[in-house]
Amino acid sequence: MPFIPHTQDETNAMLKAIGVARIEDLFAEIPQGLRAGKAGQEMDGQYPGMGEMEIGRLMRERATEDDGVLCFAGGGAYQHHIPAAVWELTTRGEFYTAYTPYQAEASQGTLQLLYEYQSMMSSLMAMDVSNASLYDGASALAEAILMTVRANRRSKSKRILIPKTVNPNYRKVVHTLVRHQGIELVELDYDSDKGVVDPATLRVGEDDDYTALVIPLPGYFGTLEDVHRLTDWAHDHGMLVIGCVNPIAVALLSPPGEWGEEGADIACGEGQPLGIPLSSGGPYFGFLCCRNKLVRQLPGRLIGQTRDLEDRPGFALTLQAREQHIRRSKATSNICTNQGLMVTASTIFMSLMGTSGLEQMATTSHQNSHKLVERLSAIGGVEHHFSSPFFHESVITLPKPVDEVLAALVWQDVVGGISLQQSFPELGNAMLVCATELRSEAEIERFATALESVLADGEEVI
Amino acid sequence: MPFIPHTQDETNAMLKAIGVARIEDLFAEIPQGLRAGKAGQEMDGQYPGMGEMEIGRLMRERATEDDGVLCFAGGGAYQHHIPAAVWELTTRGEFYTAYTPYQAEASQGTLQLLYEYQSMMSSLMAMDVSNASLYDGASALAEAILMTVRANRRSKSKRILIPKTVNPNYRKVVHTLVRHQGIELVELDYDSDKGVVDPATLRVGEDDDYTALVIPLPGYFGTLEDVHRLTDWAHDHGMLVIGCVNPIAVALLSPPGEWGEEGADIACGEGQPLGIPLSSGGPYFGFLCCRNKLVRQLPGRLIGQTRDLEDRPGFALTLQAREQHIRRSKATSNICTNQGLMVTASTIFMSLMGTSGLEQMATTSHQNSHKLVERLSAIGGVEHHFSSPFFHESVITLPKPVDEVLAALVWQDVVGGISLQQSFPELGNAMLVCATELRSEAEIERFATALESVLADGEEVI
Amino acid sequence: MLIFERSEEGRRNSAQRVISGGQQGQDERPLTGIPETMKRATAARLPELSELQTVRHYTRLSQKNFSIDTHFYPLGSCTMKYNPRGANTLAMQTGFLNRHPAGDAALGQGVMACLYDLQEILREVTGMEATSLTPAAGAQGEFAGVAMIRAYHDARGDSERSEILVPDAAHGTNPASAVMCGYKVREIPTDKSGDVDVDALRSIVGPQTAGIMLTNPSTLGVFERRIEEIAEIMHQAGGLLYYDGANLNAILGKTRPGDMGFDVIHINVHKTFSTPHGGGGPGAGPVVANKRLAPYLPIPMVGKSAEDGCEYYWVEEQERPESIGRLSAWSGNIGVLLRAYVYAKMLGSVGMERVADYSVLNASYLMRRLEQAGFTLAIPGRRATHEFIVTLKKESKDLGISAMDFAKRLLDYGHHAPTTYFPLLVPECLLIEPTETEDRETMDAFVEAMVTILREAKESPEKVKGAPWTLPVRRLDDVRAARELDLNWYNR
Amino acid sequence: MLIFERSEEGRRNSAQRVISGGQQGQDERPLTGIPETMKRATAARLPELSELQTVRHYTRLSQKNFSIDTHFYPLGSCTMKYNPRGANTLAMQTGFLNRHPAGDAALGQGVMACLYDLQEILREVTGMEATSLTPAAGAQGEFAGVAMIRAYHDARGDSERSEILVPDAAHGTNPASAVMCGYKVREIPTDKSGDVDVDALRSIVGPQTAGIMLTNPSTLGVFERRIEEIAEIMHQAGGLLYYDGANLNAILGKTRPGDMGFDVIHINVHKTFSTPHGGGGPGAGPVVANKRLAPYLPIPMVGKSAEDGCEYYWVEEQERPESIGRLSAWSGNIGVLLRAYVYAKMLGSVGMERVADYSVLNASYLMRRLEQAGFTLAIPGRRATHEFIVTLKKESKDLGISAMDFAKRLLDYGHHAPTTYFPLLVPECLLIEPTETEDRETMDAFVEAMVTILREAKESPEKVKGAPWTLPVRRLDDVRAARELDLNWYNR
Ligand SMILES: Cc1ncc(COP(=O)(O)O)c(C=O)c1O
Ligand SMILES: Cc1ncc(COP(=O)(O)O)c(C=O)c1O
Repeated sequence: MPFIPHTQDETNAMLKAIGVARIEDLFAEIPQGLRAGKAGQEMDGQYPGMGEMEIGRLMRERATEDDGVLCFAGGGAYQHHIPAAVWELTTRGEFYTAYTPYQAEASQGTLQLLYEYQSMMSSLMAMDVSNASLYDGASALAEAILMTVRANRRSKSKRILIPKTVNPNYRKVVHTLVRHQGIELVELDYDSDKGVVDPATLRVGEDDDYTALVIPLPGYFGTLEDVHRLTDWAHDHGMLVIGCVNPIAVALLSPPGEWGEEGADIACGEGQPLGIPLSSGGPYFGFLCCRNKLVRQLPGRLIGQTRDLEDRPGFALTLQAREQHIRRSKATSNICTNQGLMVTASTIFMSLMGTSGLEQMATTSHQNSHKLVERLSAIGGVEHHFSSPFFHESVITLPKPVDEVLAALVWQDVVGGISLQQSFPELGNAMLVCATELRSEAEIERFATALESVLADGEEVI
Repeated sequence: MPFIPHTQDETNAMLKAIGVARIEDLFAEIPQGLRAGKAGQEMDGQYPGMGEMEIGRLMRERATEDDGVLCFAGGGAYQHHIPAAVWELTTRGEFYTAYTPYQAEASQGTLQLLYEYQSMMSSLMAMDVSNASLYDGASALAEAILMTVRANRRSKSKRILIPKTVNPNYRKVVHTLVRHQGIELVELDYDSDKGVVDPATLRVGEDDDYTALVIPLPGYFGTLEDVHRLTDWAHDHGMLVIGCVNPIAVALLSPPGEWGEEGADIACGEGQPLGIPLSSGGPYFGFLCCRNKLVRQLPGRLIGQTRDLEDRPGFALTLQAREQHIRRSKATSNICTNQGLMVTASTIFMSLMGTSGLEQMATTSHQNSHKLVERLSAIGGVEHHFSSPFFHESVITLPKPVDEVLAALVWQDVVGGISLQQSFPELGNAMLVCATELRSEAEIERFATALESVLADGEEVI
Repeated sequence: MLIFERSEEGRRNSAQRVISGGQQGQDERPLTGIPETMKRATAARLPELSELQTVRHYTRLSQKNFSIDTHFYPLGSCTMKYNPRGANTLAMQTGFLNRHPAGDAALGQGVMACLYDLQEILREVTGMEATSLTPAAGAQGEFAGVAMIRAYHDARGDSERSEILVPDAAHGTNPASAVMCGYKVREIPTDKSGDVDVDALRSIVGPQTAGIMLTNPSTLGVFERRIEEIAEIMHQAGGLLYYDGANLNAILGKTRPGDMGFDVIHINVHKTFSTPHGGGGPGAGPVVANKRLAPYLPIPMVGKSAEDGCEYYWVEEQERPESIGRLSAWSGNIGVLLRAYVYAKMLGSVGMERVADYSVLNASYLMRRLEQAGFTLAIPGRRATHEFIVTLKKESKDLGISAMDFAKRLLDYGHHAPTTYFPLLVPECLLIEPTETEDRETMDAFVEAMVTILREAKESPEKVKGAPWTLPVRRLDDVRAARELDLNWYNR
Repeated sequence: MLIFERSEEGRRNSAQRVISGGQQGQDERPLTGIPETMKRATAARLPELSELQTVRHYTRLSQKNFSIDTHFYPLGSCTMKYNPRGANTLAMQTGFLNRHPAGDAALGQGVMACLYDLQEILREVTGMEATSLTPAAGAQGEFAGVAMIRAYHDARGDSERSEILVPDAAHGTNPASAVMCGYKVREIPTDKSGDVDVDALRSIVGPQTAGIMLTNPSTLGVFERRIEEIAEIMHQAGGLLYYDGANLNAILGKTRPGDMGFDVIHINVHKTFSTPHGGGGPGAGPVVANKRLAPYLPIPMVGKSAEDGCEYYWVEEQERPESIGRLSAWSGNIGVLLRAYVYAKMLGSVGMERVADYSVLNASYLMRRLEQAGFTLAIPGRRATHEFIVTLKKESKDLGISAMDFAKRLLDYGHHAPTTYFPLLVPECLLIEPTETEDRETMDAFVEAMVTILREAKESPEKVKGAPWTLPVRRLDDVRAARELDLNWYNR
């Protein structure tokens, strides 16, 4: 019985103390027809337990199977350098096995860390406040949209402007999550040359009422939207502005709080680049920041600094009346368990990197991606697609179907990028590529050579 | 400047407080001729520092180079199952970055753990006391021998009987370490059929004076010495008895404390099998246990339970007058830094396995090694060499030179065993093989098949 | 001390620089083509520390936490059992950590094999038809389940159904999730013995009813005995049954939601499958559905094909056109699911039943001991399941010592407090869940602490009201926290 | 509570069983051919616990430690600087951990490349000819070095030399190691300014002198200014110079033992190269020798060949017939050496010099501040190196407060105590070494604590004499520990 401490003697003594003869008797209230016997018989697929040694062998084989791959994909998940200290500290039992810090006095470690996180993330976004995490970037965007619907009293429409340069998966998630609340998502087209929101789509009629505008930075194509103009335009038309940004990018680029005259109202996005491994897509965490005036609409946990009985500073969950465990059906969101441990990692990551370290990471990723695009564009038939400046990923087009090229690169253990054939068929054989600070020149060269051979060889790609 | 916190402002302020203008001035007492300038000029091989990201890349490449090897070697280092909790706990900063527990009150964690280790190890060896570790099994044997020379007042000879079935590397280390103290090592031959000490060599003349007898269990060939008879014989002749044993083996086999009428006087050996990874040979740790009467001759640290000012129990280093920092040139040994963290791992390992877990590990290793030897002996020309019972390794002979066979197995990423051609040329093409509980039937089969092909193919082994 | 107070401008942790020694500071044009207006005007203010300062700061912070690895943590509804270290180590192998989610499935067969197996295990143990692992936590699983119920009704053109029923004792996420799916929430009362009031249910159910959300055992810590009758009532009225899997630990391998008549269930793997809570998350909330609801499961799921080469593949919308869609940018909390998988494999089917056996044994023992020590059970006369409720209404009235006071004083005795003030309908309650991985000695020590506190409450109540005394801080002022909002060091 | 008190007979941590579920208990003949008499009569008494119990026990124990990761640790002579986490992670990769030492070198080129590079780095930074990495710690390095000196004399037939000179301030391992090599130890006095008394040395040196063991900076924390003169005296008399590398941190990249005239040196990588002390070890004590002594270095070493395929190989006795031989069963503490290698590579040659710069800056600053605060320096008028000595002789005489009292009271203020009562010749001393990785704020806090304790010593001495007050235990009774020996739970 793995993990169960009871000896037979102890079990017997406990049963005696309870006053029953067998453990089975404790389940007497389960109707007979549903009891183990019956259900058990129906359960096929009985399988023996494994010791840690045995499951270890299996898991090591499987991890080895997936190992050793060279990655040039981004598209919302980025492989950055993570200092070893991040996860050595994060997996300390006291962080790893603690619960949500409801008992503040017994959770000052987690609480102070989360308060520090809120401060760092607010500063990075140039916003007033941050919550303590949501599930991921996509659901954070959905929650941001729900916030604007609650908060924008001037708008009655529940219509949200969302450019096509927002990650298509995010748009899908938002659709799933907000559709039952009468919210309409209106997509904005992009300029086919520049790969940013087409200004022509921005004309709003006299009676048009939109609740909010979402602005991505960088956009899904890696390009930089004209965030200042868009923000001012939206504010002029009574909308709230949601910035959906990459947290490493805004170490260098204008953060949502600085956009236009007044800054965006909400900043959200995917926290993964800040110290979280790729892990096939999760666990990551969504961040969500806003202006002070919106704080009561913010979903998720918030940590406040306060004082104890002896007037010493301390930290506690606060404004809990926003949350489901108090407000129930009227809560700002249904979220309960969030992504606390990822935020722990991310906070330690930001402390280890510091502002200058994060800037350097951003700069180097930017430079490496430019080297990558330059190198790939030198291959015959490969074109750099959009003309706008880009941060650390960009779109190239290939002379062959991207899906086939990517499949051929598998044989060389290379993830070449993300195919846009399904989500943006109008772009042709388009692929999104990225090189963070981790990608050395040698690796870029290895990729380029592999791509050359794949493109050259007719047979290989079928 | 990795790891140095000083900002330029801080440095300046500190220099001012000290009253010097430049850091360089702090080195004014170093004679000019030796100063950085001169010495620096001579230093070729200047190399730039690397960030963790860069060195990480290099080290990951190198680790990958060595990875994925299937191992059937033992010979003093064994690949056993290690529960994940062992090293996750051992590398907690509070264990990992603490110093020797000289300040007892600030080191109760390490001290209590070491006291628990001493208790567990004593119990495993059936001895009265254990020290808190020596460098490795080989130096532990040397220290044990030095102990007997100090302790055996009846013997004046400083002559030690040491069978050839003791690991040949241990014998070499002992030689290096004790030779300057007038100690003579007298080797005992083995029975060429049985692979254990030849009883014929045990005749001691009237005037012969030996200080101690070393008894290995298992012997280097994996075989079981007749420990009871040897112990009684040595005691009858005024010798002290040192058991040099495998700690996993004695979970099943008679531990030194149970040998013969009175038990061995000292037990020592390599602690590596108890939760320490192979790591190319180190860090491991040597254990050393003895009877109460010898405790003041024991080298290395000892932890005792005591009381604090409020009569609460606590732990502290004790009998420090044996050690070099107090007794200096008259100390029992020169050891200072020992293998504390390895003992930490080992203590957690023993707690996680428990007696029954350790017994199961021993039993399974025993059974797997028998399966291995059976399977290999079925290959044409391969013979099982010694007739005595063995624990978890044994000697086989091959129809080809072992060194060539092992070199050929390298191409299949298999460490087939340890060649005895150099240390025991009289055995012919002999190889020591081992299969612990970790080796599955499929792996044994893989090895056997590889060996078959190597033995079959004349070209491959040149 | 806050990390910001340790920060010093100009300090650099250059061990973490990401450009190599030679390159440093050489590039004169760091940003290609980025217009000045797009650059950040004021630098972010992350702390600037040496690596030792950071490591020391967070190591010391960690030590201020209670956690399973350091304390008994009998937090009802949360299943704070041992989180195997092996699961952590095995899930954190580089092969798993470095896999990009957009990478070809051919480069992820290792992880996908685990996920596929886990889908099967969860399907088996719940008695259902199909699993989707994608929800990030229980609440997202609830959303998914209720959205699936809605999709089912919609697909049948049965769109008038506007209400989801929820017991008054339910967890807050249940009504909140139902609302996110556009439903009105209707509470159903609980009878004195802790069961759903079936007569009330009958009178509430109607053509407007889309479904009911239940957890069984309920949040009151008792098994819903009339579950089959409830399922019949619901199904006859055309409503469906949602099972909140938070309490699955109590019945694992003993009885299955699918056999009880539930149509869909979420599983909090951070409870029953022992993945860590991490100070608040992440968890994962796989949803498992019967035949009726399986087509609506969220995507992606992992499929297994007979083709060779690439055995496992992602099942997307093309293959599941009726799916409620996507819940996260990729496929959920895979790192968490790997830990759950390791745990499930270590248990095996027999081990699963043992989880139920011993979690119920422990709770029953603790309940009995506390009852004998004079504490009042919220629902006397019922069997405990994996948890049970003590009410301190009497103590609160007679001695002025609240459940909160008990909770805080327990911290001084080295035990994390049970869940307080939930479920809301039991006054001054402690919801106590020891889990199967605790030993009797620990529970006995807990009883002793409770008895001591009760004595203190009578003899020296200030000791209890002033608690905790031995923690890094004394009792914190929650009112002040909310009134004088201080959420950001840079903006106070 | 001891782990044994938590143990319960019959308990099994079956998660760690090493036979698979199916097999369990099936084999009726568990031991093939092993005679009954060879079987263990009484089972060992390891504790029997659940995994949670073990994890909780050792997690809580760990929290009772001071450590670099939690506290300032200015322990003189020990160089308790930050141990990079990156070094740990990178050294603990499976490729390194699973390599059997007897495996063919062709299967270990990764680790051997690291070791070879490290040999070169250490050779460079000490100004020597060749390195052997095999000694397991400083003391074993000392043994090796002195044994090499002996081998050198023996090889020349110069076998009458019977004495090793050691300063009275030397570390205890120095004389102990010399004795293990069969030498008599002769102490040489230190003059008032902390240097070796060169006149005394001259008068002691003779044909019986085999060598001298020095550390520079010395254990008194000052640089031995007349080192070149000493080297000349020794070499002229036919004796050799051994450098105890414990204090290398202070001169790294600034000046080299080889240039000073030393013949052989050991390096405590657990000091200067920042590998962890681990509560007492393991360390590693590579020896580096000049041309004269290089042939005698202990085996094995790593060689580099021009052949392809297998670049790195083990250099054994065949190739080095004059070697003093083997010091360990394999090749020393390789896992430790890998950490040292990572650290050395992160520093680079410039970073090495910075280590000296800032460790000396910190010590000099702390010394000056303490001096200004009224504490007495053991060797006034000298520059601090990476460490320095405060003597509390006056405080001890005037106030009855010893160095030990100060040390214990410092613990209450959250600082680990400096080294006390070493070197032995300075009464009531504190040997203080802050290291370069500590920040000024921390040192200021230390000064403040020292000043507070001094005030307490005058105003309320019982606070100091009774210290520590805030740790898991009050002051422990060492005398009782030695008198009523209790070394084993089962045998008390
Ligand atoms: C009964 C119950 N339902 C639902 C939930 C919500 O699950 P999660 O926190 O995983 O979102 C919880 C979690 O505490 C719970 O206890
Ligand atoms: C000056 C000096 N020499 C030698 C040593 C011995 O080194 P080790 O502990 O590594 O054996 C020490 C260690 O404390 C020391 O400080």
